[in-house]
Amino acid sequence: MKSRPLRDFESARHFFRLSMESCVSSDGNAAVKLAEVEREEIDAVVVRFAGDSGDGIQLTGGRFAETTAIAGQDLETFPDFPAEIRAPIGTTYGVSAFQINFGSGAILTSGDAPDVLVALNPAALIVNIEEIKPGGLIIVDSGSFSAKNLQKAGYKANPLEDGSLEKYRIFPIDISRLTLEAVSGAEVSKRDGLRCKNMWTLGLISWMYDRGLTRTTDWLDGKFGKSIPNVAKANIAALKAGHAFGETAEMPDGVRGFTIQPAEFEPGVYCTVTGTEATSWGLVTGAQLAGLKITMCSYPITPASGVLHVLARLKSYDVTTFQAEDEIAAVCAAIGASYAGALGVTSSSGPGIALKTEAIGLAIATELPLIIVNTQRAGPSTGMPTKTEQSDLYLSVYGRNADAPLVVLAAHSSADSFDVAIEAVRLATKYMTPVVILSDTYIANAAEPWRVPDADHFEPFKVEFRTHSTGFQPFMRDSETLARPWVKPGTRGLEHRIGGLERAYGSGNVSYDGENHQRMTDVRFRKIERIADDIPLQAMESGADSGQLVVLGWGSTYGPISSAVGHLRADGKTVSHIHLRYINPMPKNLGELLARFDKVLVPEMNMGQLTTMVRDRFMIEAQGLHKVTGKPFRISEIEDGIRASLEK
Amino acid sequence: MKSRPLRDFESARHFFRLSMESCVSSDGNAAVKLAEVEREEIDAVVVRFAGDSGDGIQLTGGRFAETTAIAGQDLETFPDFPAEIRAPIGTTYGVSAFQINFGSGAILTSGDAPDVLVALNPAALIVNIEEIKPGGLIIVDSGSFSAKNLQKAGYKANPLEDGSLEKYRIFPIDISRLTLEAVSGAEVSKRDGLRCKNMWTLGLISWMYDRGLTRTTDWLDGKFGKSIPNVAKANIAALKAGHAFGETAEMPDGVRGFTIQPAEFEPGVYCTVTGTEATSWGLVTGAQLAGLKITMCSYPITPASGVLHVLARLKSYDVTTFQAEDEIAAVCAAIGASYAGALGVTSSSGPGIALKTEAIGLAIATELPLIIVNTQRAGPSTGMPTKTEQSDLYLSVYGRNADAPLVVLAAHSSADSFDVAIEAVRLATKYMTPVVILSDTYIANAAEPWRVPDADHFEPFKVEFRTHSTGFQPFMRDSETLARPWVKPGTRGLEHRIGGLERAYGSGNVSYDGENHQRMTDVRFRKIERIADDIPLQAMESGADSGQLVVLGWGSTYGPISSAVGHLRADGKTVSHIHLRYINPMPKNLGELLARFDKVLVPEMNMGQLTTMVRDRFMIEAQGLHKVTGKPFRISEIEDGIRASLEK
Amino acid sequence: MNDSATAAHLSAKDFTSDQEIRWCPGCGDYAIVKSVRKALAEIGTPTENVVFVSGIGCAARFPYYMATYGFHTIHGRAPAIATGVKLANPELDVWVVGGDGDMLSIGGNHTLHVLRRNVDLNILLFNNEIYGLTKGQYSPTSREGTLSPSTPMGSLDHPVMATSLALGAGARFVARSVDTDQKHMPKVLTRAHDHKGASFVEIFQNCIVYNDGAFSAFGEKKTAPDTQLHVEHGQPLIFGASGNKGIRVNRDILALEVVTVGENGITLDDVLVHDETNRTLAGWLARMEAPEFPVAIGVLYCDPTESYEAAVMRQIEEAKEKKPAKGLNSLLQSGHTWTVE
Amino acid sequence: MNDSATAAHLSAKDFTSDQEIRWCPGCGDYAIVKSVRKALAEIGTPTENVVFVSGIGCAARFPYYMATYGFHTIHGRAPAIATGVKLANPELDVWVVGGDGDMLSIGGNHTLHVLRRNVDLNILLFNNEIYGLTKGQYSPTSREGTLSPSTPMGSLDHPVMATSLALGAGARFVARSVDTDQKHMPKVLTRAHDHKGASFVEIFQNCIVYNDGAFSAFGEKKTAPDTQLHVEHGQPLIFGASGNKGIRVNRDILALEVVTVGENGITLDDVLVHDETNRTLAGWLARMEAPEFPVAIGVLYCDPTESYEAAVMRQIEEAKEKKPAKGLNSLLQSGHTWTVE
Ligand SMILES: Cc1ncc(C[n+]2csc(CCOP(=O)(O)OP(=O)(O)O)c2C)c(N)n1
Ligand SMILES: Cc1ncc(C[n+]2csc(CCOP(=O)(O)OP(=O)(O)O)c2C)c(N)n1
Ligand code: SF4
Ligand code: SF4
Ligand SMILES: [Mg+2]
Ligand SMILES: [Mg+2]
Repeated sequence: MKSRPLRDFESARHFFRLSMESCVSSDGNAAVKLAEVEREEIDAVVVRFAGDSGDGIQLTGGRFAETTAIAGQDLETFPDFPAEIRAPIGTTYGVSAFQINFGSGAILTSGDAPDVLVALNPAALIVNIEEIKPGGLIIVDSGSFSAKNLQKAGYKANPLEDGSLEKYRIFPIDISRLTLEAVSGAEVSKRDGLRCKNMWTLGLISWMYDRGLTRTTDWLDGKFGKSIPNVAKANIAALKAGHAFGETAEMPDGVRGFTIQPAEFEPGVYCTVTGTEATSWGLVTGAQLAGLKITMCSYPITPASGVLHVLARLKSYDVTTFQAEDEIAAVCAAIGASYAGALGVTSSSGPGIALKTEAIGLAIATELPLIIVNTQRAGPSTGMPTKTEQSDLYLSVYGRNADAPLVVLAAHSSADSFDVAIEAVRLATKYMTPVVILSDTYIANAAEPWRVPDADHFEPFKVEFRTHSTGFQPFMRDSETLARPWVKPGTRGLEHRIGGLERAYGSGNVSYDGENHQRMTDVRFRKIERIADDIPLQAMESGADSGQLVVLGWGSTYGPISSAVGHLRADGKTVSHIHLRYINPMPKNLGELLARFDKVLVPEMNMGQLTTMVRDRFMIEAQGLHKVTGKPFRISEIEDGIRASLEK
Repeated sequence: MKSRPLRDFESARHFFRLSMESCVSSDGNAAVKLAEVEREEIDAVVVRFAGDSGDGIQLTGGRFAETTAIAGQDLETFPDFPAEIRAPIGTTYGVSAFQINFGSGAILTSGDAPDVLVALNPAALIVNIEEIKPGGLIIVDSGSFSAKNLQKAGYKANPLEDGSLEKYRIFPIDISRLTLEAVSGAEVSKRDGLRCKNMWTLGLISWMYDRGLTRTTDWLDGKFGKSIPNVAKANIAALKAGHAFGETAEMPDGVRGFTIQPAEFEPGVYCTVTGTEATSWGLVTGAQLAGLKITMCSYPITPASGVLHVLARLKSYDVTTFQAEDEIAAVCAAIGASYAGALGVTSSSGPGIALKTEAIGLAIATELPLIIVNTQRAGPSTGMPTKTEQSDLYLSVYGRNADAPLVVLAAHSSADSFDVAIEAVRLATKYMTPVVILSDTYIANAAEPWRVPDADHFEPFKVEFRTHSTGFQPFMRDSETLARPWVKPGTRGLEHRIGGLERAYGSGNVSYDGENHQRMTDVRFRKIERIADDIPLQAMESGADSGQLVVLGWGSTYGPISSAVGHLRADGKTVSHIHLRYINPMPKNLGELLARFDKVLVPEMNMGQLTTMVRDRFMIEAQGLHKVTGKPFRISEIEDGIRASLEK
Repeated sequence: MNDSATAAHLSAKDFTSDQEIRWCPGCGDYAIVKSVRKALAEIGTPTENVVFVSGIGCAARFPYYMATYGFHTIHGRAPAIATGVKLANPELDVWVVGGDGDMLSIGGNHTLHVLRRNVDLNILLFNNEIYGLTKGQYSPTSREGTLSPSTPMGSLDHPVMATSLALGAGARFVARSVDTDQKHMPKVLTRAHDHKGASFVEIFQNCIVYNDGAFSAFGEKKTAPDTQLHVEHGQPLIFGASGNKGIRVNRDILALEVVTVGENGITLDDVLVHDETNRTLAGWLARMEAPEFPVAIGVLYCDPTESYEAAVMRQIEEAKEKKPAKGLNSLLQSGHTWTVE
Repeated sequence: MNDSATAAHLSAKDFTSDQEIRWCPGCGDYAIVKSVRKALAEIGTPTENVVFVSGIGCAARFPYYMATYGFHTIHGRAPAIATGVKLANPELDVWVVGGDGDMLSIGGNHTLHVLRRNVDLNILLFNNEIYGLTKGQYSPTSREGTLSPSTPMGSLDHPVMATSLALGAGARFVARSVDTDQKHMPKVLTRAHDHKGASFVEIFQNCIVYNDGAFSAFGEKKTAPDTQLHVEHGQPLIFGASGNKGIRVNRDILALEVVTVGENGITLDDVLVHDETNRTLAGWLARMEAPEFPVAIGVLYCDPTESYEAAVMRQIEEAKEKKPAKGLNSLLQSGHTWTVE
């Protein structure tokens, strides 16, 4: 058994883009035999694939993640695209990378420093080398280390030759040449042949980590077999050649095959899932539980567009998608849809969410349900569109004119997005309020295994539209939830008018009365505050519920914080972890819980936004740990932060 | 000498819309003689004029304020327009009111409960009566109390007859008839004649408070004398008739003439000024001190449009105004203007400011100066456009995507807006940053006397545009201010590109480097934080600098807080007052100062926005006192709040 | 959704809400609300299936006065919000009301895209060539030189011509009416309603307070016959108190000109016959300005095609047919799954 | 600001910044940047007096590659920001660059109003009929049925025609070019520059990654003569490899049609002569679509009038003459003042 805590399987998790029937893992077993003799057993490993955007790195990573998942190991991936669509070949800014952390224990992050780097050209090497663990294994395609490519990458001398990489174990292989040799049987051009480099690499890495090839060859056959059979053939040949190379070639010191035991998963059906997919599926599930159709209105923006793309394919599930002319039109159309009785959903990232704020105020004023998915990215302004950050908390909680409270939830991982999306739908429809779901670039793109829940066991929360006219007033409230009734236009006898001018309590008629405004402002606050009675009390993620230090996290810092706290606790430190899903309102016991610790440390990928809220609300001197480099925290950074705080 | 503190004349103050030469008050003196016999001397009084929107109430109030100012009394006015442009005659929502508080001591608010109400129709009576001081004097135009008007106002019976107004001293006069009689000599229609009711009323009130009429008759002559002489004649006749009525008619018990001593003002040239005017003039002054032209780009919105209107008339002062197609275009054009080397200014109110947030982020990212005037109004959403509120503090400080700090200043009164506007220009240009000026409906519209400062004594802060190319880098910073250089396009040799993608420290070239992003985010924060070194330490507004309780205010709560604290201190309570101009960054000593008090009470016309900031920043358990009725605090409400807090 | 049983009984009063109207006395909006109620009574869609969506402005207060469903939203966004309403429930009769500031200034982009997409909305632009609610600033339709609080020396921008812009954006139904014309407006409104797709109706509306008489060049009852041209499909473009003025094409300069039938050998045959499916003609009519030309009133252009929300629904039906949903579990298991036992 | 001393020496290289271009290999934007540099060298405004303002998108990266002043702003807002630049300093040569998403979707309203106001900006729309930077969603100019990540079953909205819309908005200069046409584009750009007022240039640009071949119907070198119509003021609208095809007006249906000179008795006289001041003709030319018609390339419309910022400056000068500023003290004392002694 592993020393690290088992993953909490209560939170729903899950899958991939291409459809495939469910099946029992069998693929890995075949390979195990071959390697039995000399393989070393390890617990976990972090591998990063890197190359030119045109090298098919994301595909390689995705395929490897799939076979890893099927081999029963836990995993977490981190795709890191360049901002450019297709940067010129060989440039540093055109480098694409895919990192995967997998193992037999619970894997909660995509890993700090990779143990293994596969670099398909000099640019990929220079961009990634700094982050590799000292002593790590660097596999490079020496065939791509031409003078021209070295120069494009900014190397003065060939690093494979000048000793500058001494800290690492370098394994140069002329992958270009070996690939071309391997594909010579298939009738492909040199260019197409070289494109199979990624498959050769996948073959080699598959051998290293004890994976069979069948699943990938099947996939290649399925994808290209019919339309371009020679391409399928070439890819398969390269894949097999890479694998064979592992088995037959003489390996340098320390390079060998490894085995990793399957992780302990609860029984069930699994798939790997990104945050984008989980969010989309969660919204569909939530809507069905509420008995509503979805009208999803959005405007493309990186890294938020994915939700629009996924939902656009789910028309059969009563989902209408609408690509509007801009973000304002998108949120407005979503509000119009909610007004008409559908579930209005909109999504964007920081710059687009900023544009939506005025309209969100309208949804608050008219008390209509609305889901706003914010996939955060680095800013301010355009910032770094493909990089992650958690810096829209202020915008979500405070970013509107006047006193305008709404609900803010944060997903802590790809799979967790599913549950959060369902909860968002529940709260939005029950309380007639906009709900912001905070995700981020990392969560949107990272994949992890998810135990697919059985939808039949979900508790439905069907919306009851108001239909009877006796005593009807559009702003009369449910005494428990303080929600106003939701009426579908088309309902006879309930014709009424709503709007953004202040409305009289009850009748909803325009009112400039001062006392009424006070009353309405108060009730808008209380309605949201009261939701605290309808959400779970804050539980400890790990550790005792009082003590020296608690790490308070939210969103995608979940992985690194969990791991860091786990390590330090294993190390004997008395550290606890609380992870916040409900940003507004906060769980009722949170203040009291935090107060039981001497210190509260809040790691955030921003300059201290949750810290502000916690200090204000609970008068607890929470300390921030800030990182805004566009990259997730490393476990070690959190560990260092905790240690420093403990020592202070 | 008065017991209340003298007004702080250090803060610049000042004027009116229509141009008029400077002159020494002489007008009031004439009247004094007539009244010498029987006038009662009083310290201060609050009068509210109310009538139909068509009754010319704002004009009456404005004229009365002017003669009051010229009579040397201190004053504060509060115009309260209906939201409708011209509501149907006689309706309650068509009632327009103008309140003036004037006296021989320092007048800091427009007054809590009026001592005198002039109601020109039943609707004006029913809408305003609740707020009148018990025992207050109610002058009504009994001629307008027709069955139809009573019904429109919602009266079941005539309140002048049914004893329902027992609490007050009612003085019904058939002003309609008396006015018609008075104007019979001028050849005007009955309709135009009735329109002179307001002048009749002004005549009567002028008599009551010892004002001469010359200034108003001159003004009427100037305004209508040439174009429509009969209208001028009618108005003057009505005015005189009202005045004569006071002198000759038998007055009911307690109604008599009053005298009020002039207030003690420091020597100087004075005028009355609204916040709208003071802000506009402050911007022009600031720009001239900086040696810049203004490009002011805006989109109309109540109550913010005034600044655009005033500046549109100041073209000769190197002011270009641009009414854009929407608020986004407005702020963007202002940013473009700043980029081109002018002072870009934009203005709006809540809903419009919300729309500008994305673009403000661009100004923060590209570090360009920009002034954003936010005249706050009641929300959320459209809310109550003509009513005051202070609820855009969150929006100003936190309302942008990502970590995006900027400077936020708040004006505390109409006259103070002038100084705040100058300071905004100084900070924006010195630190290359957007600056938000927070005003509100009350400040924008209220008028108060202002000692016109001598512009020759202002310290210039001339902008030095970068012109030499040696070592030029667009994002290299001044070591003291951390500001980047400001370059005018058109400058030879300094051609460069800037943008919203993250920029490399120094060169400003696009950079996706993580460490650079951290560094740039840090420096953006430090630049704003450092401004705390360049602003005055927070001074006490009144009271000791430590003790039992301090009232911390910002913005237009200045008047009621000052008065309330003054009263309670006179009452022997140990209460102090701090009023914040610099919302972000806050003065360096603020936390320490607040910590010296047992209790910190923060009255705000919102649900606790500054309270949040203070609690977060200083870990001081500040308590909010919230009022969101669209109306300013009454002095008594603040007094009650302080008392309650002291007793807790 | 036309429920004929009730339709027969609907009167303008059925469309009148209990809210007191708050426009200035004498405002042209009063006449419009009257016409709209009348038209709706004639159209006969039951009140519960009618929705009025508006932005902000004097005009945008409109929904409060209709006893239907109504949504008074935010400045400029009514077309976008109405799009959402229609996407969520294509069965509703959705009307969009706004002023020239609301729909052509801040809301210009939404107006443009809703027309381009051809969402089945009935869009009523109350054009008073001024910002009424914010007290009289000039608007995108104000004439050059308009004196207003924000342009004390006169406005400098060239006004936008609403119908011309709508045609440029690809609108398939473009019409005009005048607030004072109680007879004509209901007819145009009924045509707008009957057109499936975006119907754009510009209504010249007098703002008595801030822009009184803006349309006096053609909007006054007595001069109307000589200054307005009521266009009707298939009918010659004839106007004038004596019915002898006509419009014909000057083929040399590719433009319209006014002719007098019976003078200089001009006969009725020379006069252009209105063809509301002709875009070029519509463009010409839209750009005719007083005093040189009569102002064209009526349906300038009408050339229907499938509406946007109808196409959206069609595509959803197709999707459901081709890949019917098989329940949530099938969705959640549609990826690469594996089983741990 | 044309400094003729230096002008003579400017070359395309002088307009080339040190930043490495980051478009996809094969992107049509490469050809455009080349043409623009060439045109600017010919125009000869010194680099320091040229400003490029752009929004966000692949196209909007443009300013980085020009050795002039440049401002890469936010999505859709370049026309508004450029308006501010021009108001603050009318002496600058201001160019606005954006994609079809940037300028017609989110930025549609600013584009429309900047054209209406006639601000002296040179506006270059790189129309690739797709959202490049966000990875290939359909745009407002995409053809109906476009398959994209957000429209997996095909897009449903009717595309907007950029030049048609510009004309509807009141643009006074409307032109077209094609990325591949290195000879033609600099000429059009020079004309755009010379036009005082808003110049709107649509450039068909191939996005090799997400919409390759979108313009192959007329944008390919070999078929260009038969599929493009190069319009020139005062010249007959003739095209075709053999130079015998022409455009004439069908006066019955008030529309254009293609004719062959020498066939059916058609002579050169029947062919329409281009008049770039004729709005109607411009509208017709803008709407000619392949394959039925050749696509019109060149200056479709040019009818100058005073530009907005010039009028603004004129008004300011007038104000200064009539009511000259007399210093701050005079401003501050311009209200009703009184003196306390
Ligand atoms: C976001 C926003 N910007 C500005 C305003 C202020 N505003 C309200 S109505 C209006 C324009 C009114 O003009 P128009 O649309 O022509 O309508 P009208 O009043 O003339 O009927 C403006 C600018 C607002 N409410 N919201
Ligand atoms: C406010 C905002 N919304 C959305 C985006 C995302 N975005 C960036 S570029 C773009 C569209 C790109 O298309 P286009 O303007 O046609 O330029 P192209 O890339 O095709 O040259 C979008 C939607 C953004 N950056 N900012
Ligand atoms: S301001 Fe003008 S448009 Fe508005 S209600 Fe009054 S008259 Fe009508
Ligand atoms: S995505 Fe298309 S438009 Fe963008 S750079 Fe690549 S080829 Fe050009
Ligand atoms: Mg209007
Ligand atoms: Mg594009």
